[in-house]
Amino acid sequence: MENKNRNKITINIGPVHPSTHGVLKFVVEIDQDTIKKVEPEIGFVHRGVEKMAEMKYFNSFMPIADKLDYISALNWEVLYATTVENALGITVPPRAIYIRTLMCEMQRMMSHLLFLAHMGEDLGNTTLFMWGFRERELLMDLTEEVSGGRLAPMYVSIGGLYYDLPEGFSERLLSTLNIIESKVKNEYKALSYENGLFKMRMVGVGVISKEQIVKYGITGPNIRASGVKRDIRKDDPYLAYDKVDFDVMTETAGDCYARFMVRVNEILESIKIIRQIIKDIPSGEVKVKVPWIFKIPPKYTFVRQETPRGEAAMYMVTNGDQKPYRLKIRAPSFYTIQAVKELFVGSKVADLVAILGSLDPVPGEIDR
Amino acid sequence: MIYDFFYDFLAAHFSPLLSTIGSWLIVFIIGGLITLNVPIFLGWVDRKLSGRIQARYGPVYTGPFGLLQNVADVIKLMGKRFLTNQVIDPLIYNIVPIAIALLGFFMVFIIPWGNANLVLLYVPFNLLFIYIALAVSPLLVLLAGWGENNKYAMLGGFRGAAQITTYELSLLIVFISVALLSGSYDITTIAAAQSSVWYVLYLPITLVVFGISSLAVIERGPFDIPEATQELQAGWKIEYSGIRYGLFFIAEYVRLLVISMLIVYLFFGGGNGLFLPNYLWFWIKTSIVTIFMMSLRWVFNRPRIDQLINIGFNWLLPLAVVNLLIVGAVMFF
Amino acid sequence: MESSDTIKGRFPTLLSDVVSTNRNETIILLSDKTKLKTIVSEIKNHFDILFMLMVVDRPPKVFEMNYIFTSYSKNDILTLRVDIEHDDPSVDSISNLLGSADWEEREAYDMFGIDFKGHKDLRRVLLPEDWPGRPLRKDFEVTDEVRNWTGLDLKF
Amino acid sequence: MTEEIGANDFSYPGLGEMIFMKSENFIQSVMNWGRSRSLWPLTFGTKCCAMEMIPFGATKIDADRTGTLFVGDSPRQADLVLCSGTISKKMARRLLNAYEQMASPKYVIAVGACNISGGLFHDSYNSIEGIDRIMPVDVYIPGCPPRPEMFMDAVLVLQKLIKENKIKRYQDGIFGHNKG
Repeated sequence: MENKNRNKITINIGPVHPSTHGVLKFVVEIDQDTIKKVEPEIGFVHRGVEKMAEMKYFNSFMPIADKLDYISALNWEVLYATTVENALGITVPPRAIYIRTLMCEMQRMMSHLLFLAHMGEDLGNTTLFMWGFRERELLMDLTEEVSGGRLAPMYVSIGGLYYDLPEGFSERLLSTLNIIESKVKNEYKALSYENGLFKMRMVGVGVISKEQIVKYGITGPNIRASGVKRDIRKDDPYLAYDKVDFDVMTETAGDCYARFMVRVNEILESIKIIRQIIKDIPSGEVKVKVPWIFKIPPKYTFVRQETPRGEAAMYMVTNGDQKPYRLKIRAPSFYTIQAVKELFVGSKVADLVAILGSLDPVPGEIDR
Repeated sequence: MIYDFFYDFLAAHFSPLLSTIGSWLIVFIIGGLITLNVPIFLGWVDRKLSGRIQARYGPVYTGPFGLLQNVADVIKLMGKRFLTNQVIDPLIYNIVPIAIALLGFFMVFIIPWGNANLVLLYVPFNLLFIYIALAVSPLLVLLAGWGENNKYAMLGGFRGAAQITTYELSLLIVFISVALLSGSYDITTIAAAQSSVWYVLYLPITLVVFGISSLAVIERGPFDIPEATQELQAGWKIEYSGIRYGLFFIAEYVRLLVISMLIVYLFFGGGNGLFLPNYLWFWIKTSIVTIFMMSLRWVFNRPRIDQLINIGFNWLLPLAVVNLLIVGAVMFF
Repeated sequence: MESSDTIKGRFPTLLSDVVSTNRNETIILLSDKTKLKTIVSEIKNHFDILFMLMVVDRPPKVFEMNYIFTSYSKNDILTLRVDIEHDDPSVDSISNLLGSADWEEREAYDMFGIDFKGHKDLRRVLLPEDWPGRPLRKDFEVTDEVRNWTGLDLKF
Repeated sequence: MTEEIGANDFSYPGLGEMIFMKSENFIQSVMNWGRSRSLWPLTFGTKCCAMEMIPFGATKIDADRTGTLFVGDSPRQADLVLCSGTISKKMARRLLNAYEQMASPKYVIAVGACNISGGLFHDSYNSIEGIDRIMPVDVYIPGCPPRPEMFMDAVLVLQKLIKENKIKRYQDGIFGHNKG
């Protein structure tokens, strides 16, 4: 018994690994197949976004805000635009607010569909992966139709939107929503959340307790899966979320399966929101005229919103210059990924993949 | 028996020694060609099938219907430079892919191809020989994981050894129950014994046990845990590049085909059927079974290794044993 | 904002009010950085998590530390602002009180070189350990030399 | 002067040399055909472009049509680096490592503005301004991020380059990779 470490192996998972969702690295100490210790390592796509914000005009930062979380780019565009608008003290026309809400929800659906697809891929089911992308492509095409871009739309401008919605967009969107709703309710059900093998891998794995949530400051769907009913959209409404009727989806178990189901339900809930918005979208302008280069007086501006990954926030310090003095970005995944130190311990190597996938981290926003 | 056919043909013209050598040579060449072509063709079927399931096309541009796609893959793999880390065990590292490919060749050699006469070399008890060829693989997997000197490979090797060892037990018991029912370890005799009733009606549970165990033994389908791409990148194959990696495809697809043929022989009456000739029936059944076994990979996710071993020891093995006991009791009384 | 009033009521000499323009936000200013842990352990009774930690470099005098606290049950946001000297950038770590401060403090150490006393694992988090410079300080210039460096000589 | 000895002599290829040359050309073209038709990528995705690389392999574009099979395995089995996304200074060493672990012949596609010139993050302190500073690149895909169709286009261009033996690194020798 003097050589206790004889069975321990240290393996590096990442940064280039099929299932780390980008470039994350975990130094994992395993005993046989059980994980004993995890040390996450981040920063592989650190681009110095906060420094670049200090170097750029307010408007010029928008494409970079796009690429913070490249899976839900529009949410971050809206967040950044709202921050600057609040600092400037301008109000956005109601039509623009409604369209922003609509686009945010579309982006949320795309992000969650990508999550479902990746969950399938992580567990070795390539078909779920492909099908998830098939449905995501439909929404991608609509985003492209609206904005001209697929992943980085650059649709939201400071003061509103760059363009109005195209002709006949709402009909196409509604028919797409019907397709996605039926696919999620039927095909995905058979392949994933009612499938025995799928449940075997997901149920009871990687349970996040309420203490861990508070300890690491996790937000978003991950805590709603643990029974914490917290959603900025409902609790502290922004955009047009106080004018639509929707439920905050919660589960109680807190395991991978609950996190999967929260996202599935949120897709259906987003469909509900979009249908309401299309019904009572007001007409009018979509943009207030804001000059390209402007100055903001010394001010502290704080805005938080709910992105598909949790509560994102921007704290902007201005000093009367044409550029922000400091822009601090709160990326929800940055806090979520800290929790793996506890979540992975005691599970198998195969569970690492499932748990990490169900947390839905995005290295782009973790590293900024 | 193709060997005997060629021997008789050659013996009419040449001396016995020469015709022995000659017919061995011919049989080896035929077997080698089949071994090489099975993965090329089945790999194409696999890629097309996965494409169709996943709402894509699969290979299209290389050759008609993409048929030459895997030929291109083989040519590319042959043209790759040999590259590995510096601390491998060269003997073990190099022997494993060759041994695995040779086992595939061995199975091609002794399995009847739809007819008692269409076998390259007749050996008695060929069911047992095929079992041996399937069951020796945990050793090779473990050796590969060791010889590559890579932690991922070693984890994959351990996983593979555990998984295959678990499932080849139930596989053996399935073979024994079928042999008990038919009174023979010869594949064609077993098939011929089902001329009136297929064994799938007697032993439906055994068929399920066989299907799951065989997929686990050949590391195919949802049970590709030792080489799980998303967890271990390529598991015990991780350090192999070039044609050494290509040799694993031979093993994968030949064993898949052999498993499908065994299902037809043991449970679906081999070539027995109405109206159509024997070999046609056999190949129709084999195609259906092969495509079914292939498509399992694309609709299920893979379980965890401990779950798989639990299922193997707690469910499949007892089921197989109970089935064996029932068959034995029925045959005895 | 009863909770922030309670906190201010407990430490009337240390804390002073700053007007905030943001919705739901209360900003309180802490005059003595050595009392940070005391204040934070009081804040912890009212707020759940450290939402974010913003460091503002205001040369030549101070680093302005903004600790933003929120909770899961209410919408209130509390910003605790404390200035630390530019020459001696050190402050008590609160990572053993609030777990989410762990990486935030490492990031502040990474980007500004602020020394968090009592942090059990104060390493760089985003940049490699041997990366030269503290990039988010105002005196850090993105020169051609920095941009052209490929980083191939970095240790792992 | 030594190399000019015999310059004026009458010389012609012998029969063996002709057979050898012909067969060399033939083998080379067959190898190049096989290589061009079977480009298994190492999906080195770090950022946004990686999110467009996945649709390239998924249903709508379907990389498998051209034989670009996403085996997703280790670098040992890959032929093509699809380097998509910003490469930071911390990542550069790892990218080079992955490239060095691949068996020759190996090809590189630099995806997106960040990998061509630094793109949006060209003035950042922590990004590499184009990966051709650290490794050879065969095909560049512009865009920020490029559409999935452009990945397909790049693969087709690379196939053409390989088929016509235009990759300079691998032009010599009977198997065409003496320099790799």
